[in-house]
Formats: sequence, C-alpha cells, structure tokens
Amino acid sequence: MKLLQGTVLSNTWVSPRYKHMSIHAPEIVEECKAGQFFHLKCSDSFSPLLRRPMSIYKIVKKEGEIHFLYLIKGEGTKCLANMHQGDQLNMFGPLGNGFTLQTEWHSLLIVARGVGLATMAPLIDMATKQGIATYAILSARTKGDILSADYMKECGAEVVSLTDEDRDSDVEHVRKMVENVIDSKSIDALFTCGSKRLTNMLKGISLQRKIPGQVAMEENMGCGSGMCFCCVKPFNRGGEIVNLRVCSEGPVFQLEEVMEL
Amino acid sequence: MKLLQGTVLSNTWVSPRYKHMSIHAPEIVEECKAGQFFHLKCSDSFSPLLRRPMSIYKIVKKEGEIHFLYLIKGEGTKCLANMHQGDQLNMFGPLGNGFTLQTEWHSLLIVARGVGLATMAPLIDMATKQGIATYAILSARTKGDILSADYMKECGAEVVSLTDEDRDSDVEHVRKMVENVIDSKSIDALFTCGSKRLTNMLKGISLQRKIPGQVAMEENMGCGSGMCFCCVKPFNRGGEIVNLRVCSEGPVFQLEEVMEL
Amino acid sequence: MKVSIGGVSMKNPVMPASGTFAEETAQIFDLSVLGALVTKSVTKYPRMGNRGPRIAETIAGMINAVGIQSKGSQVIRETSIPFYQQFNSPLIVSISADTADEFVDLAQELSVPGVAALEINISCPNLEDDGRSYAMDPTQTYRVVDYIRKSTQLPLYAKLTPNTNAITEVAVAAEAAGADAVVVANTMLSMVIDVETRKPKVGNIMGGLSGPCTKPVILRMVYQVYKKVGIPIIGCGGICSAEDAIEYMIAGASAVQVGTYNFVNPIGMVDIIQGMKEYAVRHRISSLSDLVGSVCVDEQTRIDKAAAY
Amino acid sequence: MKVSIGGVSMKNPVMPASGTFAEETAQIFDLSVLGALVTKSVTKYPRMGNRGPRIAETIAGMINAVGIQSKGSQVIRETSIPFYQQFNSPLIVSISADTADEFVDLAQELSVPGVAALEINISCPNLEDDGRSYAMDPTQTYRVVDYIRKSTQLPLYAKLTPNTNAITEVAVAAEAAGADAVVVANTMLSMVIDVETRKPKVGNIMGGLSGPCTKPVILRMVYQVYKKVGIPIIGCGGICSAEDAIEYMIAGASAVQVGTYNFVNPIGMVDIIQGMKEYAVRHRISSLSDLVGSVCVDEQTRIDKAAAY
Ligand SMILES: Cc1cc2nc3c(=O)[nH]c(=O)nc-3n(C[C@H](O)[C@H](O)[C@H](O)COP(=O)(O)OP(=O)(O)OC[C@H]3O[C@@H](n4cnc5c(N)ncnc54)[C@H](O)[C@@H]3O)c2cc1C
Ligand SMILES: Cc1cc2nc3c(=O)[nH]c(=O)nc-3n(C[C@H](O)[C@H](O)[C@H](O)COP(=O)(O)OP(=O)(O)OC[C@H]3O[C@@H](n4cnc5c(N)ncnc54)[C@H](O)[C@@H]3O)c2cc1C
Ligand SMILES: Cc1cc2nc3c(=O)[nH]c(=O)nc-3n(C[C@H](O)[C@H](O)[C@H](O)COP(=O)(O)O)c2cc1C
Ligand SMILES: Cc1cc2nc3c(=O)[nH]c(=O)nc-3n(C[C@H](O)[C@H](O)[C@H](O)COP(=O)(O)O)c2cc1C
Ligand code: FES
Ligand code: FES
Repeated sequence: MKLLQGTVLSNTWVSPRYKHMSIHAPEIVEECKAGQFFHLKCSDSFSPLLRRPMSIYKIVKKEGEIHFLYLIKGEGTKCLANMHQGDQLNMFGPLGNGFTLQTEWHSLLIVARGVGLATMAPLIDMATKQGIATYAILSARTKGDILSADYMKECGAEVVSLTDEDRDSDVEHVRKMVENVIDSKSIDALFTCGSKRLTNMLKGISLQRKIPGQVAMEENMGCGSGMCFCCVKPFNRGGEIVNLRVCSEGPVFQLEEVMEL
Repeated sequence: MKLLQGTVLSNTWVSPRYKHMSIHAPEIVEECKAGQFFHLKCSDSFSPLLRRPMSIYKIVKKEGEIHFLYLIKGEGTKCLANMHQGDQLNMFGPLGNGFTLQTEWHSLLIVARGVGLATMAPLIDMATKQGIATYAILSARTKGDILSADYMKECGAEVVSLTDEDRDSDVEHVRKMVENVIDSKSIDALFTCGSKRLTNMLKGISLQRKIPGQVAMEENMGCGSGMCFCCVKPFNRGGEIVNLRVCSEGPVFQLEEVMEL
Repeated sequence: MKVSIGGVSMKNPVMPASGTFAEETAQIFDLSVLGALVTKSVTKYPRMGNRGPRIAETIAGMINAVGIQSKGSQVIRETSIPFYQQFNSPLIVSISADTADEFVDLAQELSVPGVAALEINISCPNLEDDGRSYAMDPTQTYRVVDYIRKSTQLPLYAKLTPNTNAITEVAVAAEAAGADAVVVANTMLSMVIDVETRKPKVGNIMGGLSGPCTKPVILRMVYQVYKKVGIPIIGCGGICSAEDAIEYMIAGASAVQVGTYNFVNPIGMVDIIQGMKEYAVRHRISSLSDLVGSVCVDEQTRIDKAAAY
Repeated sequence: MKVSIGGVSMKNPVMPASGTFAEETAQIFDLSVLGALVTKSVTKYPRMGNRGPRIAETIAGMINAVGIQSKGSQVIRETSIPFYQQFNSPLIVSISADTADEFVDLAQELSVPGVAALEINISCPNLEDDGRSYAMDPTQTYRVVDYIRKSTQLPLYAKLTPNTNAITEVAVAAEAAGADAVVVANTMLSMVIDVETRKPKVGNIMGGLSGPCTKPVILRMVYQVYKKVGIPIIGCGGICSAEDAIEYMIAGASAVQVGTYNFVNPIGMVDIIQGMKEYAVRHRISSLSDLVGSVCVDEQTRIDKAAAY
C-alpha cells in the first residue's frame, strides 16, 4: 500500500449513473490485484471528509494505468465525477486481499450485480491469463448499467446479462441459471459481489454442492487499512462468530464464512 | 436587495494577488450605487460556509454588468477565483448605503489603500457623471496592486499612486499630499477606504479643516442585511457611543463619526 | 404541514432561530409563509452587546459573540410587535435576562396582544449563578421557569443550552415547571484563535458555535429529550435543508428553528418548507407530525446504556 | 520540538489519538518520527465491539461507534508492546474498563517494560454509574484516578470527555488524584439518522463525533482547563494541520493527538510535524513550548464570566 498522486487520464460517463475513470499511476500498478481496492480522497475540502473505497476495475500494467468504474451515489462520488483529465487524484492503496485462484481450477462462475460488476472485471482478466474459463451472470437495474459486459467478454468471459427492466433478474431466476451453469460447465468455484440476496443464495448453493466460493464485501470505512475497526462485519469462522475487518481481512472473504446478510 | 444568480462573464488575474470578475446581472444593475456591496456565496459546499462581502467595483448599466475587484485572501476568495466564464454566482444585494454626493460639491479628494481601491472606483465614476472633479491618492504594497488607477483615470480622476515598495506610502507623506491637494484644489469633501491609519489621519484633517468626509468600513459579516448585529462597530454619534451595523447602517459612514481604529 | 406547539398553531413547523432574523427579512420574502416568527432576544433595558469582531467562521460553522445587543423591551413593544402583526404568522418573542426578577418583569411587559408565546433564553450566562446559565442545571431551570410561569398566561418555550451534561434532566425540569415547549438548543460554547496574531478570533474570546457542524450533537440531544418529556420539542442546530429538518422530526422534534443557514441562504427557510412538502408527498406522509419521534430503533433498552464508541 | 509530558520525553508534541492508529501504520511511515505512540483502548478481556455500521460521515466530521473491539490485555502484552519497541518513540497504552477494579487490574498488568505511560479512557460509559462515564463527574473522576494511581508507577494520562459541563472541575479532580496529564478530549456524543429509512446511521444508534467540526468546542475546553490545572494538557479534537496543532498549543495544550485526520491523510501526522517546524522557523520560536497558553487576551478577568453571545 502506498499513498500517491495519480493523474486522471480520462473520466467519462458510460451510462446515466456510472463513470469510468482511468488513472496514470505507474508506481503502483505492479502491486495491484483483482479484488483489491483504493481509498480515494475525492476532494480537497473537508466535505466530504473521508476517503471513498473503490475497487480496481482494470489494471493495464504496460501503460501503468489503474481504472475505476463507479456509480455516482452521494457527495463523494459526485466530487470524483467532477475530476478532469490532468487532475491529480490522491490514492491510498492497493488495500485489502484480492481474489485467490487455485491452480487446479478450470472454470469459474461469477455472479455480480450493480457496482459489484466493477470488482469482477479484473478477476476475469486474471483467470483468463491463467487459462481458466469464466462464466459471468451480470445483473443490474437497467441495461445501461451493465457496463462492463463488453470488457468482460474482451477479457475472455462468457457473459449473460439480466436486468430489472427485463424482469429476469429476480433471485429465483438467477438461482436456476447458476445451477444450470454449474451443471453444464462443471464449475470449480463461485465468485460474487454487489448483492446481499445473491450472496445469500450463492452461499446456499456453495454449501449444498460443496463448491468453494469467494465474495467481495462492502462496508463503510474509516482508515481503509486495518487500524480503526470501523469496517468490521461478523463472520462465521469455524463455527465461531468473529468480527473481521472488511478493509484488511477482506474485502474478499470465503463465501461459507459470510453470515446471513 | 435581491437574491439572484449572476452569470460570470470573465474572471481574470490583474496582478499576482488580485482578480477582476465581471458578472451579467441585468435585473439588479439599476439598483446599484457606488459604496454598496454584494454578499457572495463563493461555493456550494459548507466550507466556506458564510457569504463574503464584496464592494461594487464597476457598474455597466447598458450591458447589465456588475464588476468586482478582489484580493485572494483565504478560502472564500480562493473559491471565487476558481470560477469560470459561464458559471453561476449566487449574489445577495446590493446591500448597505452607498456614498452620497452633495449638489454643491465641486471637487473631491479620495484616499484609498489596498482592497479599498475597488470600492472607490465607482464613486469617481458617479462624481464625474455629476460634473464633480476627483483627485485620488492611491496606496498599496506594490505597483502591481494599484490596479484600478487606469480605470479611475478613465472615469475622470486625477490620480497619484504611492507604494510601500517605493517607500512613499507612509502616513506622514500621505498627510502632506492630502494637505497639498486640499489647499491647491479647494476640496469639498474627503473619501476613504481600506486603511485604518489613513482613516484616522483623514478624520483628523476633516475635523481640523471642517471638511466633511465619508469612509467605507469593513467588518466580518453574518447576514449582511441588518438582522444579526454581527458586523457592528462603535461610532461616535453626537457625542454618544453607539454600536452601528456596518452592513446596513454603513458600509459608508461619516468620517467624523468613526472612532479611533 | 400544520403543527401546534404549546397551544400556538403554526401553518408549518419551520421558524427562524432567535438572533438570525429581524424585520429586515420582510424585504426578502413574505414572512407569512413561516410557521412562526421569533425575535432576537430582548432585554429589559437597552444593551450594547459585546465588542467586535463578533463573528468568526469555523469549519462548517460559525462562532458568534454578539452579546445580546438589544434596544430594550419598550422599543420592541412599540415597534417590532406592531410591525410583525401585518404578517399572518404567530410571533414568538425571545426574552433574556440576568436575574429571575428581570425575566418576570420582561414576561409581564411583553405579555401583550400580538405576542403568541415567549421564548425564554435561559441558556445565556446570568448574574445569579456565577456566569453559568440557568439551563446548565435542572434545579436552576426549574426555579426560573416556575417563577416566570406564574407571571404570564402566554405559552412559554424554554430554550436550553447544549453546554450541559444533563440536557434531559434540564428539559424534564422545564416541563415540570410549566414550560409549554423546549427549544433544543442554543449554541455550543467555543473558541478559535488566529495562529498568526495569537488573538481569539472573536472579541469576547469565547462565543457560541452554530451551523451544520453542530447538528449531530444537537440531534442526539433531541433524541434523548424526546424520550423523557411530553411537551413538544423545537429542534435547533445546524438545519440547512428540508432533510435536516425531517431528520430532527424523526429524532423527536415537533418543529424546527433555522439560524445560521439564513445567512448562507437568505430564502433558506422558504426552500426548507418547500422541500419538506415534497418529502411528505414522496413518502406519502399525510401529516408531518407522523414523523415526530419515528426513528427506527431496535433493542431500545440495550441501546440507552450503550457506549459512545 | 521536544516536550516532556508527565515525565515522558517526546521528540515532538504530536501523537496519534487512541483508536485511529495501530501496527498497520508502520507500513505507511516510520513511526519513530512521532512524539509518542498511543494504542487503541484495551480492555482486560477480549471484546467484540458494537454491531455495524460503526461509522457514519457527517459534515466535516464522522461518528464512530466501534465499541472498544479489543483482543484483551494479554494479547497486547504479548504482541503490540514488543512490536512497538522497534520504534524510537515512547509507547502509551490506552486502557478502558467497566469498573474501577478492572482499571486497576489492567494498570498493573500493563505496567511492564516497553510502556512509557498509561492513558486511562475514563470517557466511556461504565457499569458503575448507570452508563455514564467517570469523566462526566469530578467526584467519580477523582475516585477512579486515585484508585488507579495507587496501582502503578507509570505516568497516567486521564482522557476526559467533552460530554460534561464541568470539564475544568473534572480536570482539576484528575490532577488532584495524581494524573500526570489530561487529554482533552474524547468524542462528542452524537447521532445521525437516514431520513429515507429512518434508521440511525450507526448500528449503536449514538456514537462519538470527531473531526474538524469539533475543534472550536474542544479548543475552548483546553483554554478553560489550562487556566485551572498545572499538569500538561494534551489537546485532541479535529486537528488536521500544523496550524490546528499550534492553535491548541496557544490555547494551552503542551502536546496534541491526531485522530480522524489519520483517515483523511494517512501521513497526516508526518505533515503536521513538518508544518509545525516550519511555523516555528517562520515565527522565530526557539521552542514550541513557548507557545503553550500564549493566547493574547486582554481583560482576562472580565472575559471569564462573559456571555457566549
Ligand atoms: C471495498 C469496496 C469497493 C467498492 N468498489 C466500488 C466500485 O468499484 N464502484 C462503485 O461504484 N462503488 C464501489 N464501492 C462503493 C463505494 O465506496 C460507495 O458507493 C461510495 O463510498 C459512496 O460514496 P458517496 O459519497 O458517493 O455516497 P454517500 O452515500 O453520500 O456516502 C456516505 C458515506 O457512506 C459510505 N458509503 C456509502 N456507500 C458505501 C458502500 N457501498 N460501501 C462502503 N461505504 C459506503 C461512504 O464512503 C461515505 O463515508 C465499493 C465499496 C467498498 C467497501
Ligand atoms: C463592505 C465590504 C466590502 C468589501 N469589498 C471588497 C472588495 O471590493 N475587494 C476585496 O478584495 N475585498 C473586499 N472586502 C473584504 C472581503 O470581504 C474579504 O477579503 C473576504 O471576505 C475574505 O474572505 P476569505 O475567505 O478569502 O478570507 P478569510 O480571511 O479566510 O475569511 C475568514 C472570514 O473572515 C471574513 N473576513 C476576512 N476579511 C474580511 C474583511 N476585510 N472584511 C469583512 N470580512 C472579512 C470572511 O468574510 C470570512 O467570514 C470587503 C469587505 C466588506 C465588509
Ligand atoms: C448571530 C447569532 C445571534 C444569536 N442570538 C441569539 C439570541 O439573541 N438569543 C438566542 O436564544 N439565541 C441566539 N442565537 C442562537 C440561535 O438562535 C440558534 O440557537 C443557534 O444559532 C443554533 O442554530 P443554527 O445552527 O441553525 O444556527 C444566535 C445565533 C447567532 C448565529
Ligand atoms: C474510529 C475511532 C475509534 C476510537 N477509539 C477510541 C478508543 O478506543 N479510546 C479512546 O480513548 N478514544 C477513541 N477514539 C477517540 C479518539 O482518540 C479522539 O479522542 C477523537 O477521535 C477526537 O480526535 P479527532 O477529532 O482528531 O479524531 C476513537 C476515535 C475514532 C474516530
Ligand atoms: S476501515 Fe479502518 S479497519 Fe477497516
Ligand atoms: S452582518 Fe448581520 S447585521 Fe450586519
């Protein structure tokens, strides 16, 4: 983890609610891993005061680029959205533990929703580079919000998109699709991010079918680096309930450890 | 007084420390008078929270323009300095009482320093339009800070500039110049703004020579419109010490009422 | 939007906070849109107030040390009260005094037609208790409110100070002594120093902090007081938007006062009233009073003793 | 830049505030640059802390309700204390307990080599006084500090709460009971509610407010306490810059603690130390201690009783 000033290369609207930001930060790019995040200072003023956690969406090692894909939600992301090419972005990271891939895995199923899509894109890239096949079920409010589908395909995933507007995104429907994919593609591991209900559903399948899984979690953060215990959530670790820090013990956790959300 | 959104026409550096901003605000321009001010909201965020008082520097009735000339001092004026052409400026004003000219006056002496120069420019313009001659002694830290001299000349004043860097701006030297001008130009009234020491000196001359005078005062403000009593200063009104509101009972006061600053 | 606060009917729950509003406001918007009008605290005799500077900006707030500059009660009676009668909103006169006797005199003098209620500013330092304010202490609060209560028929709103560790006890004492509502709260005693000159930034050295920075503390006090008193609470501290006002109502306030934000946005109260209407429509709330104290809290009891961190 | 706080020599007056600093900070900068190191408050036995969310942002501040998640004193003794010994800055261990007896046990257990002083967090609700904190009350403060004092030779820093109207009396009581310094202050009890869900934004309903919004109130407390106690004051509340730290020293603090700003700027303390050096050079101050309590105030006496406004 480093504290550094990245330079904004681009910051463009990719849907009415999301922006895609690319940052030149060559000094950090080698350290970055899918599933990790940066804690970003969105403004120089005291409001908003705190940093904002943002997953790594894309790592372009050769060019020294880190990308973010973010939903404009409140004050912090509004400030991010106001940044222009050439501006300096104060970044702290990479933070947390990324996704881990076992060498014996051949095919992964990824289920993501909403802002969780951003987190999953670099996982697909990483898996493909290790010769692992990836199948992604992406869910969002509108078609416009399924932004990373193309990039994920480019990275090598086979992608299905579901949206609330098409009314095919309900949990039961997703469950059926997940079971189908597991059956037809002999999936070795499950990955998810972005939805409590999908996480709960996937955890059920993971336990039932004994397929390991990983989930990237979100929680409000203070320090982002393990010092303040502001971001803890309860997890079930070996039968015992323990409070773990999303920022430093996560954000990626084993699916089986997650408590009913 | 109105609450309105003006449109920034230009906002340019005129010296290393000062900017000149012109605003399109046709709905208000007819009401504006030299010596009055606007209370400006410099940012949309809560820091800085309060508005900033800014004298009217120039009124261009035909074009519906109000101009400000301001020193970049702290957070508020920094935010002002960051505004761009086309941005909306939230303005409250015009506020306070401007300068008043008696019909029997023929020649005025104006002594101003620092940010006080901005306040004096429209007075000269007003006097000239009423056929009154104006003589201005301008004082500042550096030659670069004597920004409005040209505009004042354009407006019709005879201008002398003094600066700390030329070491001709000390109060004693100014006093001599003032006395010279009074003697040679048969001055009817004195006007000042921007320096406590010059105001004290001028008040002395005003009393001694029985020449009426007016001074535009500054004080930290809350409401800017007479409600909160945050901006009061003590004045000597008819032998009695009274607390008067700079925003609404001023900012222009009779020189003789000013207490030793 | 209608509310009734200690017998005073208001067309909406939004009113100005004492000291941030005056006759001049009528030049900016029609005062009849307000739930009520609240004067700057008046004293019996004219007062000069503190020396300047009287205001200093802080981060997301401001400190004032105006010191109750007042024209005295007679002037208020002869000019302000008649002036405000042209508007269709009840007038609440805020009174301030150094002794309980002076409070009683003032209350009697100002219990005149045109005044709908008296707000008693017992959160300023007084002369009877070594510069402390009555509202720092439940016993003193009871004493002074009880005494004033007996001197007037008008509804009494007791304005409390946040500079106490016993805000609920003080509120309970005010209620017991017959206050018809409590205003929670006045400003927080504060200080800022200019590091270049080493001088305090307000002439009075210390002053009262107001503005958005204070909201989390005052909101907490409203929540605590609501659980202990039956009279209406008027929330006051840092309100800058309809959402802030709603937040206070959810915490337990029946009405709100807006102070510092009037300086930031001269038509702020008008915007807040409008925004509250829109919130009510959006959330299908037929009466804003349904919001009062509606905070969703489970395990209430556990929580009351819970650690701050 | 050197200071000595209750017998602990520090190379500069800047240290972290308890709970905002941990071993992880060593990955960001060399901890030896700090005046002292301060641990998160430890309890005797492991504690889970409060349920989430534990943090909510407010205007220019934040509310936390972490609830002293602690691994227990044994883990601290075996891991943290040895870990921090690699750095050339004194270690101050913050302790927290629900009873005076537990405080004494902790103090004895943690009076070990490697610990330069104990900071006693008496500003959290305890079990002996109906959920109030010791530092809300001078008598309770005296009792608990006195009791702990007798159980250890280490310097004791008493960390006070701003949620009291008697901060000076509490500080005086802590001094009388043998505290070697007071930390002014902990967080301000606060609350924020989400107006869409009507739920409090922290799981614990209420939490402690920290960050720049609190500075004017805490600075005022430092100023008041400085006039009444002889032991050093450690100022803590909203410090985000060298100027803020200097402002606290001018008000009366001998050293400062930085909390929330560590989250905003992970190398914030390093920047503050550097900025203080530059201030000293710019103002030709040979020793920062010359600043302590140097606020320029005329008519001191008049002022002490002056109105907040
Ligand atoms: C590890 C991690 C990775 C994330 N990656 C992404 C991403 O790639 N793209 C994306 O769009 N969003 C992502 N998020 C969510 C993102 O951090 C929030 O949307 C953002 O903080 C909202 O800030 P705001 O000021 O716009 O909204 P507000 O709602 O005004 O924020 C108020 C406060 O709540 C916190 N907060 C609000 N929502 C969240 C949240 N979901 N998680 C944590 N804190 C929150 C903010 O940080 C802030 O302190 C991630 C969150 C985490 C924890
Ligand atoms: C009636 C009037 C007219 C003015 N006209 C001009 C002008 O034409 N050009 C110009 O450059 N300046 C003018 N000033 C001064 C200008 O208002 C201040 O320089 C400005 O408010 C500083 O804000 P800041 O945030 O940049 O500085 P900061 O020093 O950070 O401000 C902190 C606080 O102090 C207040 N403050 C600081 N200096 C002054 C001051 N001199 N007067 C009043 N409040 C102050 C600010 O408003 C703010 O609330 C005028 C002041 C008044 C009262
Ligand atoms: C300039 C100013 C003057 C004030 N004068 C008074 C007063 O005379 N009487 C009073 O009870 N409160 C007074 N107050 C306190 C306000 O009424 C209100 O309680 C406080 O400002 C908190 O609300 P806010 O955060 O919305 O400003 C004053 C506040 C300010 C800012
Ligand atoms: C997340 C967090 C955890 C804290 N934990 C403790 C603690 O365990 N013990 C303690 O005495 N103070 C604790 N505090 C209070 C800080 O030490 C400090 O007093 C407070 O944050 C004010 O300083 P600041 O405004 O610089 O943050 C905590 C503060 C925060 C923000
Ligand atoms: S955010 Fe501080 S420990 Fe996770
Ligand atoms: S600034 Fe409010 S009365 Fe002048």
